[in-house]
Amino acid sequence: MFSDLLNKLNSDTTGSLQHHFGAELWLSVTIVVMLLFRLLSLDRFVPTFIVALVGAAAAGWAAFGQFSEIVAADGVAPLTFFGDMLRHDLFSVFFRIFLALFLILTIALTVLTGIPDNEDAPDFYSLLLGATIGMMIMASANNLLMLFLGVEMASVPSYAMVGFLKGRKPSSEAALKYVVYGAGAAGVMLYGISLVAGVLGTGDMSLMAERLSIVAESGSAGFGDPEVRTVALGVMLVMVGLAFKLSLVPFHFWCPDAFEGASAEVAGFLSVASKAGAFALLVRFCIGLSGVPATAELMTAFGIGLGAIACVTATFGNLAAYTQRNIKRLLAYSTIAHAGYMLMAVAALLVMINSGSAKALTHDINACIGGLLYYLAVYLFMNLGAFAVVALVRNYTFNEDVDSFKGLIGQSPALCITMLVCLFSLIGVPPFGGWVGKFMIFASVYKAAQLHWAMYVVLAVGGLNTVFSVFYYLRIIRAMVLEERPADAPSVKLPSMEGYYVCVLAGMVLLLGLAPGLVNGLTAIASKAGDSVMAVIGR
Amino acid sequence: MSILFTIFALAACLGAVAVVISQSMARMAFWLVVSLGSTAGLFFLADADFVAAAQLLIYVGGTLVLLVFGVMLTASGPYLKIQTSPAETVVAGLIGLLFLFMVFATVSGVDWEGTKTKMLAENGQSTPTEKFDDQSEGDTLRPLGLALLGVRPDSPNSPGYLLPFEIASVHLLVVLIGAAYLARAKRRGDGS
Amino acid sequence: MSTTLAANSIAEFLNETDLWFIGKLSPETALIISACIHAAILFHVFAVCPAVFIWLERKGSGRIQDRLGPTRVGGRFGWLQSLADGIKLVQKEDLCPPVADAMLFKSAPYIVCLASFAAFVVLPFSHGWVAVSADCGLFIMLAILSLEVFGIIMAGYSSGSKWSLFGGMREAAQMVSYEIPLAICSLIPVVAAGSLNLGEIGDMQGGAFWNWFIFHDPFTFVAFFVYFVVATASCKRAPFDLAEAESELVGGFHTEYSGMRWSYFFMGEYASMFAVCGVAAILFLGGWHTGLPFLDVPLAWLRAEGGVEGYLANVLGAGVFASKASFLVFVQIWVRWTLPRLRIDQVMITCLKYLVPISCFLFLGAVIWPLVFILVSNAITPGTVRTTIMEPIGARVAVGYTEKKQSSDSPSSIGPSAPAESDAWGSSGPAEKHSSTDVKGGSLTVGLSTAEVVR
Amino acid sequence: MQPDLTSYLLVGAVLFVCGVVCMATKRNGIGVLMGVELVLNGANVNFVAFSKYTALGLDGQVFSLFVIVLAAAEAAVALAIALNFYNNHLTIDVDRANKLKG
Repeated sequence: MFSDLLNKLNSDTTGSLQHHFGAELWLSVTIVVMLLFRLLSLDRFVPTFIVALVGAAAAGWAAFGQFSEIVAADGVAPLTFFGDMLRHDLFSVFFRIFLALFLILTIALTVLTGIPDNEDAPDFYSLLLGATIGMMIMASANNLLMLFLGVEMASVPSYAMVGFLKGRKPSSEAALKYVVYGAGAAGVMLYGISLVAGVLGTGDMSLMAERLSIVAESGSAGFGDPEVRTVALGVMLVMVGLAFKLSLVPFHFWCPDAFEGASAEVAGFLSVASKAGAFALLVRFCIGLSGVPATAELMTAFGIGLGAIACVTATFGNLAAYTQRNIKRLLAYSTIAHAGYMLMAVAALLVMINSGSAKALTHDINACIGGLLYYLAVYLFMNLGAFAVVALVRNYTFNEDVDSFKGLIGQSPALCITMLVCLFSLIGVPPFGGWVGKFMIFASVYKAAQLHWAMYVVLAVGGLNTVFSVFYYLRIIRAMVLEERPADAPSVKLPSMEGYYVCVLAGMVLLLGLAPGLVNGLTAIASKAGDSVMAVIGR
Repeated sequence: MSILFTIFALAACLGAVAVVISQSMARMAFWLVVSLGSTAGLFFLADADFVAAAQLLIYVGGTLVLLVFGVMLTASGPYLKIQTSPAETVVAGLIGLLFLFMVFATVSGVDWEGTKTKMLAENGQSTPTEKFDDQSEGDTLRPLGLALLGVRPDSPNSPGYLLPFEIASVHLLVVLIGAAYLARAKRRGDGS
Repeated sequence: MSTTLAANSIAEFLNETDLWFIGKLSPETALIISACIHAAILFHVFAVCPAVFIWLERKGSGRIQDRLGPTRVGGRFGWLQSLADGIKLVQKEDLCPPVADAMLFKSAPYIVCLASFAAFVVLPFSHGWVAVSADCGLFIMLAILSLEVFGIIMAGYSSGSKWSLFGGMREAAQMVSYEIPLAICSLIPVVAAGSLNLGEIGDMQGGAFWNWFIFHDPFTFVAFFVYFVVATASCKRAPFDLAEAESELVGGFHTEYSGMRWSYFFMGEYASMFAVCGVAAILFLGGWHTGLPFLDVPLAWLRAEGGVEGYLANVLGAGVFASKASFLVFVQIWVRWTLPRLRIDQVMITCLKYLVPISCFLFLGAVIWPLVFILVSNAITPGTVRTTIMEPIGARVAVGYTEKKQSSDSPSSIGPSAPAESDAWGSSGPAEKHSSTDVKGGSLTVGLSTAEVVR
Repeated sequence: MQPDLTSYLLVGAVLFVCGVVCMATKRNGIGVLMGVELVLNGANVNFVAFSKYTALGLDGQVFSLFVIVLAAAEAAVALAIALNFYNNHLTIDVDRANKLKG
């Protein structure tokens, strides 16, 4: 047994680490290196952000290596590693690249805005990297334990990051609210996990549907069956935790407070990366539960329920954003609304998978997941762009109200144009990246609507919400472009580096909407990633 | 067995109820200790010696001591009291009871024996007695340790837990850094 | 097994005897009665042992300070001084300050006492003489001992006095911090033994004193002394007795206590002193083995044989064990009256900046030691030296597992009555598990056969 | 009460519900955290019971071990945040945390 143990350890570590776990490993190493640098006082010579950037870049490089490996093999069989704990497929690699890219951009932003000073930088970047590792694990989790571990790893450092400006009252208040609600949601989710795992006798997410169909065989395979009822209760409780991470109504209340209290950089990180990880996890969890006839009815109902939540979330987010004066709060409600849009894709996915004719719909299902991924990719640039502008303007005006943006066009055209591009993209106006993503999601919802009428309602609500959202985004635009800058307002003079940075973000948003090659390429990769994550069902 | 179980179960439940209804923070902490300690007793009865000891060592001896420190450090008066309006407590209690009833009604309907047999067949094990036999009950140390290293002699088809074991240490490191940052006072100047 | 006077045998006795007045007992009732008897025995032993240690403390401190110490009560050496103290304490009024949180104030001493005494449940006194032979006995022991801190915080907080609060906070910080090196240091012999079962660890060190784990390798040798320092601190003994610090804190967390409640704290303190010293005796000093080959070998044979002689051998073993542990307690007393007290920041720095890194280093060394040993011996005589020294870590894991498997394959080896409960309270103790011949032929579900592993 | 799976699950459910009620009714931030501990513990009771009585086997115990570890980590950060809040506001009352309103 001892040599068996050694062999297994050896094959697990040397075999899996480089090929499947490189990105996470690089980030872990970077955390330790940052600690060592502080211990040995090396951070006087090498600024910490350089270490963090190098680590993030190495993670991105490792993830890209995995990506090219998979693409070269073209349809390499998705596999599990580390004792079935994680799943290695194009889907998880996509999220690794996504998160690594986002990490690089966020670190660059924090360097430009200088939010962690030199003394606190190692702490801040350790938390940032630690949270990112958690999100990567969320994206590739194949076990309920990894689900919980990933959520915790992503959340707990986030709590600390929200309270990072520890001398400020709003910051500590936001952190307290976030941690209290977050811990509660995690606890409820864990209870749900215990029920699911207990009934199904395994923590393996890819086996859930199969197990459920075996358990339910004796009964009527619907809600009449106590086993199915127990699992449904557990899934509901798990959804509470995930809904909290996704800031879905009615578990959204932390989001505006946390975003307003946190610095804009952290808020940007939470609004993009945390959502991305949670969506990846939600997709994996939902797919793990579907795909067998026994659960079809249950999961279709679940999908429609998600659709209803998506409608309520999007509508609530957009309506509540109207009255906001603080721009971070406004963007928080916008984040809630966008989570609603993206959830529509998941709802459509569930309806399509469980409609019974899975084979015929393979293309549509892949396109559905692909649309979600595309939307997330665009969302990275447009939302980060918006938060970057907020952070940069804050550094000059010391104010985060919408009013502080008045007449920005005369002060710094680069910032103003970036903000315009990002906001128009967030609305979903045609030439920008947001439009493509939104179109893909709505197309999937339309496809799903042909299978179940309820999705027509979702589609209609989604369309209506796009119209709602125009107004509050326009308020910012009006303030920036049309209104006069008050005489006593501090001036915003942007140094060149910051200008380049925001221009890159705006440029990416534009390219993702305009460059056909890029759009097609990314779409193809995204739906291939959808294909790879669906492979669980194709057993 | 059943007497011990009843004692521990009652202590755990009553402790939990007392946590909810007591108004003083320190007493809440005390009842929490009672509840979690009795839970550890339940774990011993459920043949999970190692988990029970971990519960005592980490939860009761570590986390709760931390919480009590928090109570003391944030107390404004000699004994921190918290007022909860009775109406709110009653409403919350009723909803809680409703939920409890729902969970219990759902769970008690499940045919656990049948489920277990089916699942064991699915796991690739023939007899249910193979996993927990009476002689080795409570001696979960070796299989647990091996499971955390990724080897599962007790059930070959089950997953190994090497990755969570290792990655949790990274998590603990990060969390430690974060907690230390939040708790320490900001140093003035650059210290040179 | 039937003659060893441990929990299982009383349970069996009650089980099998047809009592004339109530007939045959049910297995469960028998188990509960025997458990109660054992709890009572344990409790009385450790209610007496603080009394002895308190007398020892007073006598020792008197001698060290060039005084006589107690001389009057109970004859020439003041034997009965502790008894007199106890009677005095019982008579005292049980005070509860009006500002105190009465419920917590009154229950805190019980928590301290309970935590210290409950730890003895897994502490073996001789071969197989243990209330619960748990596989992770050492871990359970440390876990239960760690509960003591909670009672102390409660006592400090609920007294409503700042002296108590300061004392309680200091004490809690100190105990929580010192738990870390304590746990790491006690893991070092565990690495050498490959088991957390205190009974097994004790059994492994028979034969001669060079088999004691303190002489196993240089790291365990150093670890013993580190462990002893840390154990002294975690029992809040001088020079780490900041919690009481009479000169600064009046009496620390127990300032407001009087009478029996006050004495509970002291019983708890002395009981936990004996507990950590007993762990030290088992982990490092050979437990119940005398360390003399001409005594140990026949004794081990007698124990294995059982019968009245085996029982007597076990009594002797318990005596050896108790005297080893008592000697360590005496050293703690000796140190108390010799060294000056540290300041609170010095106490914390000693722990966190020195003892924790040292114990981590020792642990690392103890883990690497066998590997280095193999490399060196392979370099000297390539191919001939097998991995015998790896047995502690690797093979014992496998052997222990196979052992369990085997015993579950043949349930007849354990007493027929109440098989489910026999292990929870069982005292059969581990057989001689670690000879490779025993386990040959044991079937492993995965991997190699045992014979191959042990080879 | 004979120890069987249902009675274990009942204990777990009681702990869970008490924790949720505690989270909902307590004003004190640390009180809410105690509620969280109860909830996590309820889940742990479930895991251990499942590990004894169902096919989950040893996995249940591994789950509960990780839960204990993660709960400790979470409590550390939560407490640091609560202390930080207290330093800024001189209270730990969650209801007083009302600066952030929209």
